[in-house]
Amino acid sequence: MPPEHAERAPAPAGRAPGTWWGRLHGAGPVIGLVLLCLAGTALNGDFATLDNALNVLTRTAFIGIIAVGMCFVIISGGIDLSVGSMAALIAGCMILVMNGAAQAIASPVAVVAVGMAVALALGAAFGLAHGLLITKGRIEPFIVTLGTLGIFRAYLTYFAGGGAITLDNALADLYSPVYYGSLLGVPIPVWIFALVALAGGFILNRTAYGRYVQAIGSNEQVARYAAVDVDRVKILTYMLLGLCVGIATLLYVPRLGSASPTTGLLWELEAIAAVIVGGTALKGGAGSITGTLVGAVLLSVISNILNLTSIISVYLNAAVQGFVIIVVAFLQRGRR
Amino acid sequence: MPPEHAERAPAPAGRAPGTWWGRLHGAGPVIGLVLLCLAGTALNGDFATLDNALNVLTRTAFIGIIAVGMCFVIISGGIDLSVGSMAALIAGCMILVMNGAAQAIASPVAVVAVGMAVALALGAAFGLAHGLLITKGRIEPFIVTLGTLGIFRAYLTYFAGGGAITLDNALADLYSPVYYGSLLGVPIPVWIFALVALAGGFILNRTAYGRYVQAIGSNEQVARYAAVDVDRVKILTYMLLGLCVGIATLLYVPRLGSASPTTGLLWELEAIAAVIVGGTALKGGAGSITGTLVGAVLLSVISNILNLTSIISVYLNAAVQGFVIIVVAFLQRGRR
Amino acid sequence: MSLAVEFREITKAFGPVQVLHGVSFELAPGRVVGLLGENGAGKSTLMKILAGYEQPSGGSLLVDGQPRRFASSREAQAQGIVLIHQEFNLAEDLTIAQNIFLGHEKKCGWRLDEAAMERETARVLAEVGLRASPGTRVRQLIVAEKQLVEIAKALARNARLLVMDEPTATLTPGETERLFALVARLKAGGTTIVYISHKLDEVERITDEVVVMRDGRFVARQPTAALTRHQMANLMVGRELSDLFPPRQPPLPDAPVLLRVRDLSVPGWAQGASFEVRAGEIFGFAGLVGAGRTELFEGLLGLRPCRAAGVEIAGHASLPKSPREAADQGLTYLSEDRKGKGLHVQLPLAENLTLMNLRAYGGRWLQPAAEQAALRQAVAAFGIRTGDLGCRASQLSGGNQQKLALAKVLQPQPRVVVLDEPTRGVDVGAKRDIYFLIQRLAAQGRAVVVISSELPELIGLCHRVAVMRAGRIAATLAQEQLNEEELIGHATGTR
Amino acid sequence: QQASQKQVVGVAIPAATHSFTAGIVYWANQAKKDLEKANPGLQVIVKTAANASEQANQLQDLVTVNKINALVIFPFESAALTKPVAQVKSKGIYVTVVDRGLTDTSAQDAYVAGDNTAFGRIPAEYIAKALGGKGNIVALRGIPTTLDNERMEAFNAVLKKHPDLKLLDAKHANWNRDDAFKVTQDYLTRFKNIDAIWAADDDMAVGVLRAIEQAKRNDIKLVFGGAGAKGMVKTLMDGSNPLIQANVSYSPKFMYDAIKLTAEARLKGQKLPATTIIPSVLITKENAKQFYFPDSPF
Ligand SMILES: Nc1ncnc2c1ncn2[C@@H]1O[C@H](COP(=O)(O)OP(=O)(O)OP(=O)(O)O)[C@@H](O)[C@H]1O
Ligand SMILES: Nc1ncnc2c1ncn2[C@@H]1O[C@H](COP(=O)(O)OP(=O)(O)OP(=O)(O)O)[C@@H](O)[C@H]1O
Ligand SMILES: O[C@@H]1[C@@H](O)[C@H](O)OC[C@H]1O
Ligand SMILES: [Mg+2]
Ligand SMILES: [Mg+2]
Repeated sequence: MPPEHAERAPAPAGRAPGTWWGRLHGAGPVIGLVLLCLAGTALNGDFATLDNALNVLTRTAFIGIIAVGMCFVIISGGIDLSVGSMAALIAGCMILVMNGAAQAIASPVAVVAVGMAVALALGAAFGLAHGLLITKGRIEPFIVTLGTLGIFRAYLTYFAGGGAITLDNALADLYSPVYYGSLLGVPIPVWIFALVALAGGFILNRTAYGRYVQAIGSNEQVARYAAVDVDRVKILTYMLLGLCVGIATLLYVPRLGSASPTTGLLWELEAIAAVIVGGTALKGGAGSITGTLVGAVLLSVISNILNLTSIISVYLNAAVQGFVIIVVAFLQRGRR
Repeated sequence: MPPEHAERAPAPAGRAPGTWWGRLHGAGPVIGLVLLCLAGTALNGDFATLDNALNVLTRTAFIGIIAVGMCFVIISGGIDLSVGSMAALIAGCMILVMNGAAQAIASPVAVVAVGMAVALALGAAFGLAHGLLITKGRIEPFIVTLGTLGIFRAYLTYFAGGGAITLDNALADLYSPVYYGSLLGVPIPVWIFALVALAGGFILNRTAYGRYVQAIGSNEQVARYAAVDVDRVKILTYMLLGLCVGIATLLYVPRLGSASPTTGLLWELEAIAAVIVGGTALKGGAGSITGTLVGAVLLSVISNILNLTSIISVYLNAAVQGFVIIVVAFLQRGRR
Repeated sequence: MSLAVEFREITKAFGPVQVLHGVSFELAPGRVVGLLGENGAGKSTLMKILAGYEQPSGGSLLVDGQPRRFASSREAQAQGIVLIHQEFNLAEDLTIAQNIFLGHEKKCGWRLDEAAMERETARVLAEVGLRASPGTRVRQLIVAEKQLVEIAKALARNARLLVMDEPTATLTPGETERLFALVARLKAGGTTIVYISHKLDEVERITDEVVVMRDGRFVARQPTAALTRHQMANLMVGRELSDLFPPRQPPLPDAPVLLRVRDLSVPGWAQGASFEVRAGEIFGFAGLVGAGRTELFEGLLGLRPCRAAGVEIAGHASLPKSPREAADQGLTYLSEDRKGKGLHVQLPLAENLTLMNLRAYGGRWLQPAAEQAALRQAVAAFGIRTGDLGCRASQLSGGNQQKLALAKVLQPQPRVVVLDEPTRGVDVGAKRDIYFLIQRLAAQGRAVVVISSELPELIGLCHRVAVMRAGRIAATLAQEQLNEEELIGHATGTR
Repeated sequence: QQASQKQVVGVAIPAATHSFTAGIVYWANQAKKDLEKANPGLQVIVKTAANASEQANQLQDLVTVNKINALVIFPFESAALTKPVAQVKSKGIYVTVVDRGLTDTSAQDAYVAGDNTAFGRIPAEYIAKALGGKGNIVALRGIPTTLDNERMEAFNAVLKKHPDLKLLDAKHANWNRDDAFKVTQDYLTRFKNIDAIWAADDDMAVGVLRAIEQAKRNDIKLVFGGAGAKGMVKTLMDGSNPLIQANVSYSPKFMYDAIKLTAEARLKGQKLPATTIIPSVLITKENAKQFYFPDSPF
């Protein structure tokens, strides 16, 4: 990952960035993660095994990939509440298309490829729609994506007739290595997650587009005067997020093989939380992909540890997660 | 309601404010509401009856009251995701306290009074906790309230053993007029809603505190330079919202006499949506209570109309809501 | 009732950067003191300490002989010390009246006394000469109007000591005159005034004595009458300054027209503007505040709705729809509103500098090393003073921010460049550098448009000047017709 | 070698988000308590999940870290959990599925379930009889799911046989009291003559009753809930509300039975019958006592 300029968040007044103090605060989420891992190991020796670590990383992949896209949107000063519903609708459409194509196309590999293409195309198209409504329609991103949150899920429910859309068995078997397979001992989803994060980091910090995203989030007016094509950059940002949702769905479908009205519920909160816990400010302007990554892993480690132990009432799981999120955010509070 | 200065939105560049064009845009949500009501009447004659109108207003009361508090928080540049969970926890605690007090205190009226006091005190206390974490702890409001969203609901579930906490029958009968009763033909919740909105409008536009809320949301640094006690104002804002949640709960409990883990689910989205549909920008600085009111009513009218007709698949209700929200927002897009 | 203030060995450090190195001097009560110094000399910082916005790292502050330490601006204002900021401090979503009384609201009981506040606002607005209703939202004001609101805000505080940090940087002669009358009235009423400005003619006219600072240190204190402008400038920069303006080289007779505008109208602001600027030409725009110069060019850049009979930029015959298109055609624009439109104050210097020209810093991937090199070059070429190349733009002094903004719009090597108040808040030394730079730009065959409220600047620099009045170009004057009476005459319509 | 004989039973269930699932959680914990007390070599680990992927994660963790030998799962969702459960079974772990069946039955060893068809059929038959085969009905459905569809289909199938019984509308109130209150209010505004309301879950019936009470409507003769929540069973026993005349059983106690059967069979090295259906039966005033569990949250 290239060194992240975007990470240089406004330092606390009167403190120059790059001092040990600034660096320590920048490391907030990492410290949180390390502490949490120590706690996990103390609570259950099996926490620190390679298998468990890979399990956690694999399941972080969905949210993590979406969070990378969300990071761009938030840095640009936007928000997308619809990602969970969008993932569900994409999963549903993808399965319907694959089941349909299986009749027409002989090669099952081709069918899966068609399904994947559909997922990515839909993601980009939904992102484009968001971007257009927000820039050309001049509607608050919160409203646009709150609206599509309902719309996407309703259409999935409609297509599924209230039930679930399920992938044909033969296809499911063919497709499943995409989630369950490994390469050099590392599960495929972890590879993809890593690639997406790396690409995200590069785009954010090493391309003109990434710079524009930060500039727009920092002050849209100034960016416009500086000849940045604000609308185009914003639209691309939502499309990028849509693509990430599409990629995440590619991994989701082979895992659970179906889509239903509850698929992806509250993923938006998780993805946004990963970004913000990772040290990006909700108001935009600056943020980091590494932080987002750490944030996403941190959130799944919390629930992993809760699964591995039974020290507190099952009813209170959500409370523990809440406390940990607040504490981690507190550790890096100076960065605001 | 006092005339709302905060409402006078920035007119498009180069145009003096107060032209018919500016006024038209300011009226976006009202126009949306009127159109919707016309559509409702066309679809079902019963829509335009007094009874139905009172039903809708009565059920809007919860969200509406919370939205008034939320309006302050959003204008000040903050956000509160926890209000739904907070309402549920307050309802649960209130019922537990009342059931407990019924053993100790003879007068049932006194018991209900104690319950009400507990609800308001809890609301204010939770708001205080939010305010302190956000200002003194310097944690993003999004994170703090995402954390407490989980915490509040987890504790309610814990207290309820996962089920429902139900108010004793005798108390429920005594308390129920607070929701079901009327004064001069208008249901009590509507009166309370109106009072809260009036008070909210007055505080926002006619007191120094309200002015500071707007100033902080517009530019926190400027407010600080003007010697506004930013932390105190912010804390008060979250407390005000907490109080509103407490008041909403006072009305909620007599309705069904119970609280369960599903109580208040997604109220936060509804309350925020009411504020934003009402023309307040998510980034803060300016907004209006009247708009919020209209936004809240508009949202309940949509689902009321959907219930009164069966022209589209039940699965698509959420899609219709989504479309309407986006369209209304589009009508007033010039206000940004 | 006048206040006497004494600084004793005041020091101030921002992190590792030492900004004030033990400054000591006195402000005599009831006088108008000019505070001079190069960009980054520490003038604003010292005044912020006086007015309670910053805390000193060391030394002491005496007010009427008593040692004081103001923890907030409120405490300073309680003593009657009021600062008009160099950078605006206005909440854009609030109205003028609401801004003026922010933190000092008048109340009757619980309620705000809006009527009284609006009355008082109307009074101070009249005093500074701003014709706007107290209920106007600040967002709708232009830069100069915001400056007047800042001044009005200070008036509403009944100051005993008033610090004005470059109040006229964005004002045109008319407003400036009114401000001077105001200063005289305040002085007569016993108010002590500190006047920070890089416009030495103003300093000469209205101050009783001057204090000069250099590199965070006190340098000199002299009665104004004892100094010439030239001497002031030399004291500021610490060396002998020669001619302010470069010799003019007329554009070649066959130089192509790089910017041709026919009948451009920006509804509500400007009507039927036509002009041409040739390669190698420096073309000035004069006018009073509100004449519509800024808006004319914002329209040309696609930032405001507008129409035109014809626009040609470096051979491209089309009206740009956005600054992006304009830049692609070879035209860039420096905004007069540094903080709101010019710079990303929260971003580091390099990222500001290269934003308009990222293509030059890497094909597919950006090259941070190249960006840093460009920053070092710009810092040297434009004389940007900063302790740390990695700092954010907000940490630069006002004048140094201006230099950075100028460097930024020149990055894409535009064929046509429009500079709106290019020397706003820049010290004399740096001003001279900028004039020479503009001359060099022209000599390289670019077309340069300079919008300025400083008449000497237009007169000393331009080949031709268009004067705008009420949205129309009232006259276009050739170099030999340029003098103050002529320009003011056309601007006010008395000629 | 003692250790290898230790039985670890993993229990994966949905989190308590409404009364019914609260009952599931309650009975699972009850089973854990009773079984661990009775069998010292037995450990029962209960995990609750808020959504399908969380449940899939928990299955992984139960296998990888907790090293379970048997799994009892109430799938959050049928289709989505099929693959993850198959993975568990492929590791040689004995799998009992409860209620929401998998789409591929080869992924399970045993299946214990309530009867959703009866859950929809019984109220329809009861209403038809009570109204003499003639009248207007409105229905409130649960969260859109396969199981809700099954119930609705069974209900409709019965109505087909009674041409004079009219189902005016069926809207989703998501097994939620508040939604049910609003939907019912609007039904009452819209339809001036309703004879019976089917609220396909007792949580929704609570909201329905309040809305009727508020509107002071007396055309409605019957409100039929479902699943036998303790409050409703109590009302039935006491005869305290004339609108509530019957219910249909669908007790979360089958969770307890499923865990108990699985654990005991595994301790003895036996298998369960492939399918155990816990019948849904009509509850009336007469047999209500059998279905009343005052300690359960449901
Ligand atoms: N918040 C800050 N953090 C770090 N350095 C700062 C900060 N504010 C000012 N400085 C530095 O302090 C020095 C003095 O700045 P100051 O604004 O006082 O200059 P000035 O004399 O007002 O200049 P100008 O004429 O350009 O307004 C500058 O070098 C500036 O970079
Ligand atoms: N609707 C309108 N129609 C015509 N004139 C208007 C209208 N609204 C405002 N004005 C005038 O136009 C002025 C706007 O000034 P503008 O920003 O165009 O000046 P400028 O020449 O760019 O200023 P500067 O000389 O400071 O750069 C206002 O002060 C006002 O007098
Ligand atoms: O939660 C559901 C419950 O409420 C319904 O009545 O029966 C099936 C369950 O899954
Ligand atoms: Mg300065
Ligand atoms: Mg201008």
